[in-house]
Amino acid sequence: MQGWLTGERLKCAVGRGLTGERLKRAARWPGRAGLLIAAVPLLLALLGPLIAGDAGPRTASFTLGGGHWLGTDFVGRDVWRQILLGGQSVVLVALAATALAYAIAVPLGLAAALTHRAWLEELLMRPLDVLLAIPSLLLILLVAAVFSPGAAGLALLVALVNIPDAARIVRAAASEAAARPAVEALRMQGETWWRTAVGYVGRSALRTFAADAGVRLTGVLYLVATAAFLGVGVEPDAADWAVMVDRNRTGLFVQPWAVVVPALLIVALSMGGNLFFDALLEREDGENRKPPRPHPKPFRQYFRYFRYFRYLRYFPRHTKEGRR
Amino acid sequence: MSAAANVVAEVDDLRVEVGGRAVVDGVSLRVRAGAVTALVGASGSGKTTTGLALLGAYPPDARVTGTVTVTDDLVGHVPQHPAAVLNPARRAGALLADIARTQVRHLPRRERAEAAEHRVTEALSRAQLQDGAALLRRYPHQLSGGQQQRVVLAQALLLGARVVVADEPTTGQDALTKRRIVAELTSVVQQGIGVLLLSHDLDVVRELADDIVVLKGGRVVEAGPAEQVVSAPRHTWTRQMFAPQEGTRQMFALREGAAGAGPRVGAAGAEPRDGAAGAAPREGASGAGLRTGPVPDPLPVLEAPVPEVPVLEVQDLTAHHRGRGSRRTVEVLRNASLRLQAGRRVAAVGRSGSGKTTLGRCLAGLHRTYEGEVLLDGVPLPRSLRDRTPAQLAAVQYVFQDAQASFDEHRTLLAQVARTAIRLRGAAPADAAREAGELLAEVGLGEQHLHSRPGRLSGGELQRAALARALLARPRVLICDEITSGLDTVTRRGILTTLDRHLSEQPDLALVWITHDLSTVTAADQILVLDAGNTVEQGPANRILTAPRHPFSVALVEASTGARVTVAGA
Amino acid sequence: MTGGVVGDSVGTAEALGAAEVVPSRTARARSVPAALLRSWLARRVLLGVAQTAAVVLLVFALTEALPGDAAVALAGDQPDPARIAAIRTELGLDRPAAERFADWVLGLLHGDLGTSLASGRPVATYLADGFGPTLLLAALTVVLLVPAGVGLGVLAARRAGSLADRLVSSATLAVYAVPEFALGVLLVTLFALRLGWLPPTAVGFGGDLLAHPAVLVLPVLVLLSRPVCSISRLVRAGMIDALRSPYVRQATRYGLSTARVRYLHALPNALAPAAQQLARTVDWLLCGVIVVEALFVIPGLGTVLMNAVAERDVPVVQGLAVVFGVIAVVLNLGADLVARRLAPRAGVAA
Amino acid sequence: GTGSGSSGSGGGSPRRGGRLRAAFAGGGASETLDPHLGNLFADAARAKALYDKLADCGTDMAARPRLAAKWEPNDTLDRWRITLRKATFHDGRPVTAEDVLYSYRRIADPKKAYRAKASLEPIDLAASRAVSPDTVEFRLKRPTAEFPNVLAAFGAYIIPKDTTTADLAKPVGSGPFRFVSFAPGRSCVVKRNDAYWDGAPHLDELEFVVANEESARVNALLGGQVEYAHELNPTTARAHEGKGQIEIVRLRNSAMQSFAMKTDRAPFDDPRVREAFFLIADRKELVDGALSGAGEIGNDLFGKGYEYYAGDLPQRHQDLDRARHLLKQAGAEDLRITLDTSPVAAGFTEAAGIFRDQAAKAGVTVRVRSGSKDSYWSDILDGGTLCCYRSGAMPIESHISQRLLSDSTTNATKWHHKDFDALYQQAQSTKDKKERAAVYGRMQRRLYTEGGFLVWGFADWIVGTSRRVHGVAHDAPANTLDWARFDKVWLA
Ligand SMILES: Nc1ncnc2c1ncn2[C@@H]1O[C@H](COP(=O)(O)OP(=O)(O)OP(=O)(O)O)[C@@H](O)[C@H]1O
Ligand SMILES: Nc1ncnc2c1ncn2[C@@H]1O[C@H](COP(=O)(O)OP(=O)(O)OP(=O)(O)O)[C@@H](O)[C@H]1O
Ligand SMILES: [Mg+2]
Ligand SMILES: [Mg+2]
Repeated sequence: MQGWLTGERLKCAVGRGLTGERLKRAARWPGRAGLLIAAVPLLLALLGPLIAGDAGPRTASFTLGGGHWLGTDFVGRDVWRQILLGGQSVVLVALAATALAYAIAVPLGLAAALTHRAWLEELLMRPLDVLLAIPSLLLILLVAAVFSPGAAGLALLVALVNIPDAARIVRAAASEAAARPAVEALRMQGETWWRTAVGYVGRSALRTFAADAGVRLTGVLYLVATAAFLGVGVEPDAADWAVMVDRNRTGLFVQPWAVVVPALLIVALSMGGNLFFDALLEREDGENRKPPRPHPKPFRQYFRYFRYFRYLRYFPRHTKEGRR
Repeated sequence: MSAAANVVAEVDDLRVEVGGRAVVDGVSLRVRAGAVTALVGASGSGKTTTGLALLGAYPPDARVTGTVTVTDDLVGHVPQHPAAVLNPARRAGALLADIARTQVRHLPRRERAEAAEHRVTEALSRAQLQDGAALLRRYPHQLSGGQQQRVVLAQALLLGARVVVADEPTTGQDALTKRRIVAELTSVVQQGIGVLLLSHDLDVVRELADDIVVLKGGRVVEAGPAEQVVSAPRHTWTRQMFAPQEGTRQMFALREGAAGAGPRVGAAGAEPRDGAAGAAPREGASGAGLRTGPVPDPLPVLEAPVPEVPVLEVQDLTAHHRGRGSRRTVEVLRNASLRLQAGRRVAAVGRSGSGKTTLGRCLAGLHRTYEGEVLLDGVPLPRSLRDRTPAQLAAVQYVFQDAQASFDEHRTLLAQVARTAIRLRGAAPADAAREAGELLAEVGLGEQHLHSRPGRLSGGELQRAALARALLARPRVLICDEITSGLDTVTRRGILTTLDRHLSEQPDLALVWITHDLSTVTAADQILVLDAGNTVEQGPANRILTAPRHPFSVALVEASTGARVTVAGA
Repeated sequence: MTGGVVGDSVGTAEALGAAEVVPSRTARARSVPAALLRSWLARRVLLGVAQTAAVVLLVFALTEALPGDAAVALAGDQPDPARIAAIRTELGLDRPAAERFADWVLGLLHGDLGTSLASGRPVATYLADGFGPTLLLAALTVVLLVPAGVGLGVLAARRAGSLADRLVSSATLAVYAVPEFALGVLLVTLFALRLGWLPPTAVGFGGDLLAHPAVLVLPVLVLLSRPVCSISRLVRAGMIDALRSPYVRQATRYGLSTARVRYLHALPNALAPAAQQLARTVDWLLCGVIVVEALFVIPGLGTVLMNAVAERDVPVVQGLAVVFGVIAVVLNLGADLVARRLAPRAGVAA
Repeated sequence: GTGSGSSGSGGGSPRRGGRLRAAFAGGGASETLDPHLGNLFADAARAKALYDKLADCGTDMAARPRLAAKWEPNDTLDRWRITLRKATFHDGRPVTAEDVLYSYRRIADPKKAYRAKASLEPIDLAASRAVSPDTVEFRLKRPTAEFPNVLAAFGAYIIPKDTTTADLAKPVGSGPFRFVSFAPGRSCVVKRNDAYWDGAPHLDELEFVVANEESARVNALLGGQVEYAHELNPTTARAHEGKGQIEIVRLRNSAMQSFAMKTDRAPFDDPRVREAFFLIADRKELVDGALSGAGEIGNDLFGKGYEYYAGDLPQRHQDLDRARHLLKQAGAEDLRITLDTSPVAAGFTEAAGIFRDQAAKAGVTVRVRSGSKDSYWSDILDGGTLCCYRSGAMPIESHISQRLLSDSTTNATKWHHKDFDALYQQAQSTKDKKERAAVYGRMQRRLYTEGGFLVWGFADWIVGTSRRVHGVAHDAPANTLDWARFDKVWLA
């Protein structure tokens, strides 16, 4: 048997122990970076209103200079001041709407995933499908016309628009975990529905929920802005980053800062937040991470890749390259 | 060929340290081509961890030192929990087909499909999956535990790797299948493949192993050629492990274990009666009621009238699998009936895939699609456990065949186990935790395990934890589905002792014991022999184990005892 | 020590007089899932019809509830009450809503979607004209979206936490967070106006976009910008767990090509949420890419809807509602089928 | 920078040939070619290419003869004789008095609701008749000195006799271009009518394309996909003006921008409150903010620079102290009021926000309510108390008759004053132009002091053209004769 010779030649020590700390350190910086990136918009949102000061006089719209270091916006207000003021509603309304959507979608989706009664699932999910089929814009238009909801109403509305979507994703993400023997065992223990559903099934699909919620939050921001333009919720000229991006876009080539700065803040918020949660989940299940050190594989494995040369050289199909 | 030239894998002074604890400590072993190296040892002694090292897999966050050398990048692996390596979203045959594809690349394109299929079929038959092709079209969850294991075994056999790590490759198999698998493994080894066998099944080890390495607490306590280790064990631990089986072949392990345990010892209380033989009942124990299905059975069906109401009664249970909204079904269990009195034990044995788990799951409320009745104290139990009251849930507890899959991988063991007491018995959290801790300690799980997540426990440890979780409910009917398959003889004896103690302390506890290990069923009051969903024989343990009547039972008993049995009444 | 010991003496199924058991079981095992699926499908299709009806009814109610009607919209900035009344009479809007709806439904049962209030042309022509460009855009986008979204998701998940992952995630998230409109304007400015590589809009090409593939590049890019992020993030989330699972490690260990392992063994476990998201995306692509249609002057269904709502052209809105309802039902059904297929154990729980 | 420049009418001698593509915001798939139905600028531009009216408005909104060669009233100003010029429809038939009567009767059909119906209301069409093939005599219901304005009304196009609605899908008009093809919501192609009475157009072909989004129109123009883009944003104009890529044409005084106060209800039933509001507005800030500077400030009167405009009234300025004082006098301190707005027109929501802030300085709390743009005009006609209002260019007389008389159909300020109505009648019965101007002056003074329209500005209408385009009029407000007049345009 010639195998050993190869083995001998490639004999290689696992040697140096690789510890968890190094992994943690590796996982730490993106988390920090995410937090840092998100911190800028968050701090601005939090502290901005405190240092915004009084509104100065308006000047012409979309101008630069004249004491406005980020220029003026579409109605001649100071962009910097609008930015200082505009984070709070973004963060509050969007977060509230997303949280609300999830607060309803998660139990709904989990209930649909966990039930064994087909009728219950249809009862929970099919009406939502009806909502899905109606363009959200039409819904918002209607509400804009019939009611005149304030910020809270807006959060509700935007949440409503997002529920069917989120519930479907929750359901899809949870359905595999919901059928695991572990769930049967939990039921056997008489575990409460919430602990089973949220504590186990939800926990298993947490990464998917986080990914969806993180992206959804950004979508919600702009939905709020669209709604504002249609007269729902915040005023159409409100100090709100998403509204600013939306309303100042006509001046993009005259006074780009009025669009670019709030857009960047939103990008930072979304990117930073998502990266942070990525890193957090990474650390959370650190013990499910890849093993510390892959097994030292014989060098021969790399010969495998030679087979790809076949395609370059137009070798006949039956070149000898079977695994063994 | 020198010994060195034969070595296909070598582990040298491997030390795996997790959280400051050396799980494997200085283990060295060699796997030679055409030979089987068996790694034996107590549950939790580090076998799986060592075996995984050959695959280059280590526990996360582990500190690893030592050398592992394998001559080939392909290593066959039959893991301890076969379900875990079967992709839930793909059909059972997906990986098999892909492995076969890689092996037929040299053929002209037209011939590949056929050649690949041929290889798969061959691997299936070698892995003793008769109905293989049909099973491969199912999803993993639609296979029984033993079938899953054989699919994974077929993968390893198909792979044709020169090194195979087989972690308990036969635990889920009935004696008949096991013998064939062992035979198959022998022929595989003869083709020059090196096998690292990690097993608790000393019969298999004895039959297969060329070298034996005995582990204890992560250290090698003894190693050497098989004959030497088996016949002249040097270490007390080895002796302990191999000794009791000699002669008795483990047949009365339970009884022996129970003998030392408590006053209510098996021999008297659990002495099986043979209704057919008309032996007088002892000490008024009426035993378990006995009814058989429609299968021709020369035995009289019923015993004398039973005075007490059985705690659990199953009448004409016909279980099938089906999807939603359709009447089309696959019957997997037909007309099973049994009566279980308080304090009694009934064992279900049979081929792998014969419906034992399905029976247990029907009782536990985990399988709803059946006809027939399941009565608890004469009251029908709701089909789904979701509709059962906490009292009903507590009364009927089921210990899962796949212990690993039945735990929440995110929570620590103690937290999970203790919930049973909190939810089903209304215990205060602190009391529940204390009680759970005690029970876990009793089954051999120490402090370091209590606060670990399930992923950090060995297969046997999880099995024991699952048992503790069910016991904590103080059930009246405890259904144990192969709970000793992952345990070494010593630990197994300990578990049986524990069970015995519970049986004696809780006179109303009745046991449904599902197993392939006939040596553990001797103490049962009644045995149910299942084949392909039919109850082929049902009767007192003693009678069935010594004088089985049905040809299938005969074969089963013969296969597990290795001795020929005279067929009573035949 | 071979199988000969137990050999033929084992009570096989035949010996038990149950010869038919094994074959019949397998035969049925194969047909059962198909039958189940069919009945599940049948139920869902029936429900789908009900859902579409509900959508149409709801949309009708919504449009009726909107302030103003076609007459008011037609009158525009000359809202002379007498004129509005005249238009109303002319269009038959003075009849009760229920009656108009019933008429429309009756027509629908004969395959007639009615005529537009605003122009008097058949609603079917509106749908037919708008559907072409919409379908083209949607198809192109999906064809690119699936490999891009899945590929990026898998790439990020492969080494979760690595620089590549962070880069992919950051880039897709950043693009997602830029509003479509701004992105469109930027792309047009760069590729059409500065570099002159591509036409800035599809103005003047009418419905015949396929003949000028260059005009589709930028719209499709803008359409891709957001779904790529949402899908790749979902795929990434699922893939991280899937790639770490024992079954994927087993497949890798057994020498399957990396791509095969990733895409055929790991991906199916990560795909269900992404499939839902994809269904939503296709729904969105087919029902309302208003911004892109406006920005690139592509007269698709989104534009038709916007105009019809603005004109309170109820028959057209209802015609669209039928289309949207059917699309949504079909897509949801498709996504649910995929989800069922990918989580086969779901639904058998007790 | 307008007026002069290479694209002005003085850009060298016209060149014949070429195809011009013009992008307009359109009406989507519901567009029709019926000239009497049109509502939008795109409709008007298309109709203008295919058809003619008897008269059209000049830059100062005075009526200019078109198909009518001349018009003569009788002494009482209630019978007008119109002489038609020699013109033919595209199919070669001459334009006759019968065609005129047919067209007007179609517009005035009581069962229909064509746009110009209200404008033609003064004509007694039953009594009017064709005197000869080229002479029509209109009998009016009352004296109407400004009757030519009626002939120039929006949508009063002349179509051939007996044209049915179905025929209008393939229009036959007398306009400078002949019909080629039409795809609703997408494009409309027309070609030169060599037999046009006003001289054949220079262009071979003209295509109207629809692009509802402003940036799409700009991009198409910049990318050379169209040569003419109608209705651009002021910011776009600023971005490209003088950069040499495209020409920006500002059509001054095209849209009156105002807030309309309902004078019949609290708090605006008190003239002091109305005056206070006049004084609250900082018009410069509004023009700079809401119109991005593209416009002129207003003086609470419609029609700056048009015929009869009372330009002698002093320009009003913001005077918060006096406003506060007036409010106090009227007992309207801490006034809370809702301002209706909607994205229906450019600058509306912006103006509302700015005015809200201005009013706050005078102690008035304004709540901005944004309504549906589709029903806005009808919603504000009777509802609310204060709203944003806008009007396109039209003669001052039309503005008064449509919006400020007791029986006006769109009286958004609820301005009901018998004496004011009488003044209007007086003007209409006054044959002498000077005298008439004096009456208009009195009416406007009244509106200036206590009217309901707070006219804060006049927006430019901005058009972008490719540098190859010449002959685009720079001084014609939207909807006037020279606006979108492609027969005078040529490509260099
Ligand atoms: N990832 C891990 N982290 C920490 N401890 C671990 C981990 N994996 C295993 N252990 C511990 O190491 C010991 C050995 O585990 P291993 O799985 O190798 O045992 P085993 O010999 O295979 O036992 P069994 O026969 O029960 O399967 C056990 O006590 C277990 O708790
Ligand atoms: N969902 C399913 N659909 C169809 N057949 C199934 C399904 N689940 C199990 N089966 C089949 O039912 C039979 C009985 O399975 P069960 O799990 O009860 O066997 P078992 O006796 O416990 O076997 P083992 O000893 O291998 O665990 C097997 O043949 C199995 O393949
Ligand atoms: Mg193990
Ligand atoms: Mg089983």
